[in-house]
Amino acid sequence: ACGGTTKNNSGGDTGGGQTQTTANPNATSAKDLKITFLPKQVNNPYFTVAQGGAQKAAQALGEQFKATGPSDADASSQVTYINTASQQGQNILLLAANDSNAVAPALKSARQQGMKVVTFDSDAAADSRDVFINQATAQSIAQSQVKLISDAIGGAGEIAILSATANATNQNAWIAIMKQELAKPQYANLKLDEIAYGNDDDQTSFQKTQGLLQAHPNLKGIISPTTVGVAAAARYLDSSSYKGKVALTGLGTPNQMRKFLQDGTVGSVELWDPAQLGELATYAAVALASGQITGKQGEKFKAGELGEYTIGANGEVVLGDPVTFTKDNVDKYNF
Amino acid sequence: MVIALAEVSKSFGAVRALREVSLTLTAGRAHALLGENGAGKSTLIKVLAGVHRPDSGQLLLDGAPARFASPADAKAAGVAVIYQEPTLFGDLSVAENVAMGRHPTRRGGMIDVAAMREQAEELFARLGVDIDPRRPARGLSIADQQLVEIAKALGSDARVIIMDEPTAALSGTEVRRLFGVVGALREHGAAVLFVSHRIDEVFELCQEATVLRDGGFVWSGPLHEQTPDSVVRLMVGRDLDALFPKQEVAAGETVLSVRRLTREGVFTDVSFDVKAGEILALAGLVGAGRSEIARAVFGVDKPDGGQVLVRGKRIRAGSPGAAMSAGIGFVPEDRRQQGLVLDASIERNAALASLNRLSRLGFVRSRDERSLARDWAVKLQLKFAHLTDPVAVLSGGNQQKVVLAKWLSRRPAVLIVDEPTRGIDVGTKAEVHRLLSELAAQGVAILMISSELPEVLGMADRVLVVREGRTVAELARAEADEERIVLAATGVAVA
Amino acid sequence: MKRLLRWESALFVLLVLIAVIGSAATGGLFLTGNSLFHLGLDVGEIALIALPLTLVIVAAEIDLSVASVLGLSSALIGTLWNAGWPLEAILPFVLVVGALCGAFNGFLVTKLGLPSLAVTIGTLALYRGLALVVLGDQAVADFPYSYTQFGTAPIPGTWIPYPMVLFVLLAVVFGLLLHATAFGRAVFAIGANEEAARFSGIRVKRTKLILFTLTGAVSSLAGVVYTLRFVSARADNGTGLELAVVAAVLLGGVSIFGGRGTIFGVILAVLVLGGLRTALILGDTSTEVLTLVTGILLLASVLAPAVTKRLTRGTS
Amino acid sequence: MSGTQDLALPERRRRAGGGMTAVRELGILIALAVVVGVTALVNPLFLSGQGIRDLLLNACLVALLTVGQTMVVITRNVDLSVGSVLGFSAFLTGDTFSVDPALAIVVGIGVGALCGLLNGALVAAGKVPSLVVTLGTLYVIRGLDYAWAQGRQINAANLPDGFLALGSAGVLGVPYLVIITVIVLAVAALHLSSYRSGRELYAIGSNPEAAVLVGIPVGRRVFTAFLVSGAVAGLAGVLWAARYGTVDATAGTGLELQVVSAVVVGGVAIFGGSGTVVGAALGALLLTTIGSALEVLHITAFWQQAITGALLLAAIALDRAVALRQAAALRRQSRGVSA
Ligand SMILES: Nc1ncnc2c1ncn2[C@@H]1O[C@H](COP(=O)(O)OP(=O)(O)OP(=O)(O)O)[C@@H](O)[C@H]1O
Ligand SMILES: Nc1ncnc2c1ncn2[C@@H]1O[C@H](COP(=O)(O)OP(=O)(O)OP(=O)(O)O)[C@@H](O)[C@H]1O
Ligand SMILES: [Mg+2]
Ligand SMILES: [Mg+2]
Repeated sequence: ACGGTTKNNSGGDTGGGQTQTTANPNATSAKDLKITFLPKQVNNPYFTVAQGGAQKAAQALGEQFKATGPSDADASSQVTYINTASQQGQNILLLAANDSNAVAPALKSARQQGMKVVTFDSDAAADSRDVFINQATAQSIAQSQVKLISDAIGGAGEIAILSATANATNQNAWIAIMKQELAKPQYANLKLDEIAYGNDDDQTSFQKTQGLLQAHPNLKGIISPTTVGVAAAARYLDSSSYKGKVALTGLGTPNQMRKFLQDGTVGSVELWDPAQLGELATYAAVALASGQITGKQGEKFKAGELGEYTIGANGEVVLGDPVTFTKDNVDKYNF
Repeated sequence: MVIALAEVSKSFGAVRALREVSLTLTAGRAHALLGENGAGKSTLIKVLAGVHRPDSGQLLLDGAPARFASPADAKAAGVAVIYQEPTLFGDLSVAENVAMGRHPTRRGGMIDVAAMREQAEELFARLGVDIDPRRPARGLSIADQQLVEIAKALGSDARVIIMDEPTAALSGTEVRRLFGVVGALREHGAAVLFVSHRIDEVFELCQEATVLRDGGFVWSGPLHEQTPDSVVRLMVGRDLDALFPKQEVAAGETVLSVRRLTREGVFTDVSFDVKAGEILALAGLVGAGRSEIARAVFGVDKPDGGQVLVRGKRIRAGSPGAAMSAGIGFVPEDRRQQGLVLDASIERNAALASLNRLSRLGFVRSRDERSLARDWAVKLQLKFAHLTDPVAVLSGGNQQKVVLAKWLSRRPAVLIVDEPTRGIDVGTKAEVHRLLSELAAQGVAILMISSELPEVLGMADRVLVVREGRTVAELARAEADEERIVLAATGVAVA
Repeated sequence: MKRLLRWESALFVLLVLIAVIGSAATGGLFLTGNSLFHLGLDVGEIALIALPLTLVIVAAEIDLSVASVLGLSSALIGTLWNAGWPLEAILPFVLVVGALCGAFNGFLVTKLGLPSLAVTIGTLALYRGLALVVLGDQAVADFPYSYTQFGTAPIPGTWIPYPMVLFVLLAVVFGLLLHATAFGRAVFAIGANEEAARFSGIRVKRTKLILFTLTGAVSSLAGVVYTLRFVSARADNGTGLELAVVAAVLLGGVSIFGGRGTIFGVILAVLVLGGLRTALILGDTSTEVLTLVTGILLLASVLAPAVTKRLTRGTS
Repeated sequence: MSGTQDLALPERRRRAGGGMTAVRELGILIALAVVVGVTALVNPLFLSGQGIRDLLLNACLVALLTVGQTMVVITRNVDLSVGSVLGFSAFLTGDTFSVDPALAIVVGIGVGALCGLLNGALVAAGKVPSLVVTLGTLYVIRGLDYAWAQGRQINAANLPDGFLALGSAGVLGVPYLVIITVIVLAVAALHLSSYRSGRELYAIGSNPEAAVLVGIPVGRRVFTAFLVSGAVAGLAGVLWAARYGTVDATAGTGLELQVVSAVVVGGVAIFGGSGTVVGAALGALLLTTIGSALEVLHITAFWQQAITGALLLAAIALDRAVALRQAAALRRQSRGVSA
């Protein structure tokens, strides 16, 4: 045959490789490790909070900490920063990946030079990082989001999802499970009309909300499992005649959503504490760098005040269940 | 005295366009500014208009020294100018062009459109022309553009009106109307400065005159002290015949044939032949379509019909490359815009039409490029400092030599020269004429376009007169004289 | 010519300064092989596209659609790969498509006589839109390492990235094309005075058509490099890159009015911008400084000649 | 030059006379009507009160920016820095001056005008090409924005209700945003069509050399055009902050191309001399409406950009074709009549 390199015959040849060592749970925590914190983009308040948590943990452990990153959430813009961290001889990279694949080659070569990579919030290709700190299991997020919207619209009606970018790994995992959830009998009266993508950009999300509402006159509720999206959607509802008629839920920070929760535009949103996410990522990374864990399923490590965590399948660590914010409890939180 | 220049000088790089020229304009009198092409007339006018600031010398307004920092200043001082090249705004309506800078306004400063249109209509009526004030200025014929310019100047109620060859594109009736209007303006106390190459017009309209030659002041005084012949002698500074050393050459076979060439709206059914060793001149008024014919022959414009043949072989229309391969060379009328890449060096310009011959496998052999430029610079007695200097620094005549070098180095069988001596000083002019004459002697077929009748009469073996896009007369050297040509070109007998 | 040389010397001095200060500020990190390798990779696409775009701008035209052609070619790679095409067929195919995109720009500019600024703002949207139509929001990433190593690994035994080899080759080709051939002379003449070029028998339209086509082809080649480098074929790859490329070309001393500029200057400018970026990020300076410096350099590149001209005129 | 000419004139006048731009605007209006009509047939909600409100609101910011851009483009220049100016002004006013909406507007316009002043001074006094200058200031002003923002984001919760109302509330159901845009548009349209300094902008773009000869203060006019463009972008920045409630340092990135596209679709010649602000604003409305319509028609967003691009190309090709036909007709007439 004519042969050539095609999708079907190139196999899993993706290059890179990883050294396997064994964990020593009793090793002491290394000090003065150089930690780089690399969010999706530098001017996203969600990540600013996560950065605060990570920095707190780093100080507690006696490590050096710095944050850097691109000003836009482009797929490719993180690569330079990963390479730079590796050249600077940083020991640890805490990363929320914009594109799980685009960062993979850079991560692999950084790891070959001895850097430990812990992803949080949004994962990179599993073979390119050591551990992924998952904010909550996809299962629990998807289930509770569907339940929240169902409750808000009385269990029947058309709904839509306003997501971030179409290749955001976490979003897609959640959406997939939401679809399974919706197939269950108790949600038989809910109909998912459309999934729109606001690209985690405020203005785009704003206009997509508007588009959704026009395109689906009978829309009853919107789930926006992204902090940027849910805030933009809330603002659009707030300023439009749909306010009070269309329900909205999603993942949102208390500070951004406080106004809308209090004035009734939004009934409830949920989120984990991003500060804890950053904290946990730091503890996991330091444990890795100190040799206490290697990233294998079943290994355990201590995360300060957060307690002890166990590494699950695929090198994933789950932070815990999200908190639901309503107008009654939102004032207790400040992030 | 309204406005005057005292010992004004102005240079453009190496070109000394004006050398200590003085001029005085008086209220109620029309003053003629005379001189050959390139004598400095337009430059002087631009000094009066505030476009150029003199290098030295003084401008006097009502006897007091004044400075025009910009055309706006000159306008404010009551100076209105009709420039040689029309300066219209193609996108704007004719009425607005006439009103530009002094729109009639209503209370609150809003433009009064109706008044603006009426104003234009009234001015056109005074000039006896019928142009729709609402149409855009783009697409007006040269003559109509000139008329709009005149209306513009008339409308400004200026005390000084300067006209740089306003009649060049106009027909007899229009010229007559213009003169009537100028007469009326004079009676109202305006001072008029008038430039024209038509000597009879000058004597008809003006009371006094100033003559320039090569940027220098030659004579100034009341016109009644002069005759047309004496004025021309002042302008030229030498005997006319000596200027045109035309060699008699026996014409050879026909090289260039043009058959029923037509470009819609520009020229129609133009046919002629040029033989080896012959100089055929296209004469006619400015805007008659001569340049357009040359452009179509060379292929920069695509004709709508007809054909061009070289030695009997038809060449592809609309392709300068094809024309060049067939042996045609073309020295265009606008040297700075069409003939040269001003920012590029002398050698680059000289080689620009010969790039194919100078390169091997696409790579230019820069040694050959340089030697081509050097050879022709010597042959044409080019005055230059370095071959790598941009041509922009050369004087007009030397620039024209570079254009000639560019084409002569291709050894063309047919050379088209459009206004080959425009803006060239007298000495160089004679040299260009000698060159053309020599080329003809070597068997080159030459098609020459010139607006200078003496040049046409001195150089041409045959004269073809073009009027409004059609060939209206063909005159052999022996039967060609000024009167016949002007008659054919204007369709009006010279009064 | 003299002025240009002066500008290029200024760029060169700047480059040396960046190298020296960059090394000092980063504890010598800047001039390590590894860092230079990443620098080479980082500037790869901009450097490639800047070459043909230099010729386009010297000819007094502009092409703002280059980054969209890059994106379209990346999207096509992903789609065709998913469709089971072999990469050996995909790569030449997208280069042809890129050339066609460029030729379409050229067609609109030369045959219809439309201004290239407006045309390529239009095709900027059109080609990016087509990229989205072709691949949607997917990202295709399962390319084999035997290919992606060209975008991610250095040439074995050195710190030279493969795309740099491509760039050096093309830089030589475009440098010779612009500065040593009859074609290049024509490009300069067209840019400096299109009418005079036409009156000299230069085939203006054909020349421009070739320039736009070349730009399209090289932009799509940059798309290939980009896709392999990030191992990610996406429709939005390279969004906004056009301004960075134009900035590099202008910073290189190429006149936006045409007729002036050198490939050498543009290469220096690409290195200055890339070096500055690498040094700043290595030194943990925020990107805002880079954005600011890019702008200031651009302003300097146009103001410097204007100011020196005024000064010299004042003295003579 | 005889009696036949007079007979030929009336007809020739009607054909050659102005009205070209009006035709151009009519064309956009028709296109707009078709887009809205077809979409409304499929989904009547598109023409509901809320639907129309959204269409107008979406177009407002771009339309506002086209006003300044048109003035600049008419003079044969271009202002690529508008997106950055908008972003800077949005962050600055949202960050510091949002307490009092009126003060925010004044400060926003002031900041924008300062940026415009920089552009104008460089272009008019430095005599350097505006494309390069404004590409440079695009980066410089964005850099200042980043430096000021320091990674922060302004949320609706940080902004006083009075400020946010500027972006969403209105009088009698007409949003302030629309009112402000219409006022700016009307003032600019009146200035360009009926005031001397406005007409001189057209003259400058139509024939810069002649403009100097006629005594138009070219430098000052061009400078003013950039000043206005900056001020308008500054105003748009304030409104942006009020409308979206969330501002970070990237607000308005890439907006410049959208604005230039709208201006071109709206029939403003990219090389100056012709076009109107109303046409340009309609161009903005058409482009944003097509975006919304595609959404409502369930055409995936992916097509949106491709269609925008194709439309843009069609618009400039059409303009060119009309101009060529007109020129050819005039050429034939002027010769045909006098020959
Ligand atoms: N802007 C300029 N730059 C350089 N040289 C110039 C400029 N303007 C005029 N010249 C030169 O100055 C000299 C005088 O030109 P000018 O236009 O005044 O002549 P003129 O008497 O009006 O001729 P014509 O009868 O052809 O109109 C010429 O040699 C011309 O080439
Ligand atoms: N700039 C222009 N705008 C409009 N029409 C023009 C223009 N230039 C030339 N034409 C048209 O072309 C016709 C022929 O002009 P052309 O330049 O060929 O005349 P010419 O006889 O060579 O005169 P000149 O001495 O000016 O070169 C003019 O009558 C006019 O109708
Ligand atoms: Mg003159
Ligand atoms: Mg002519």
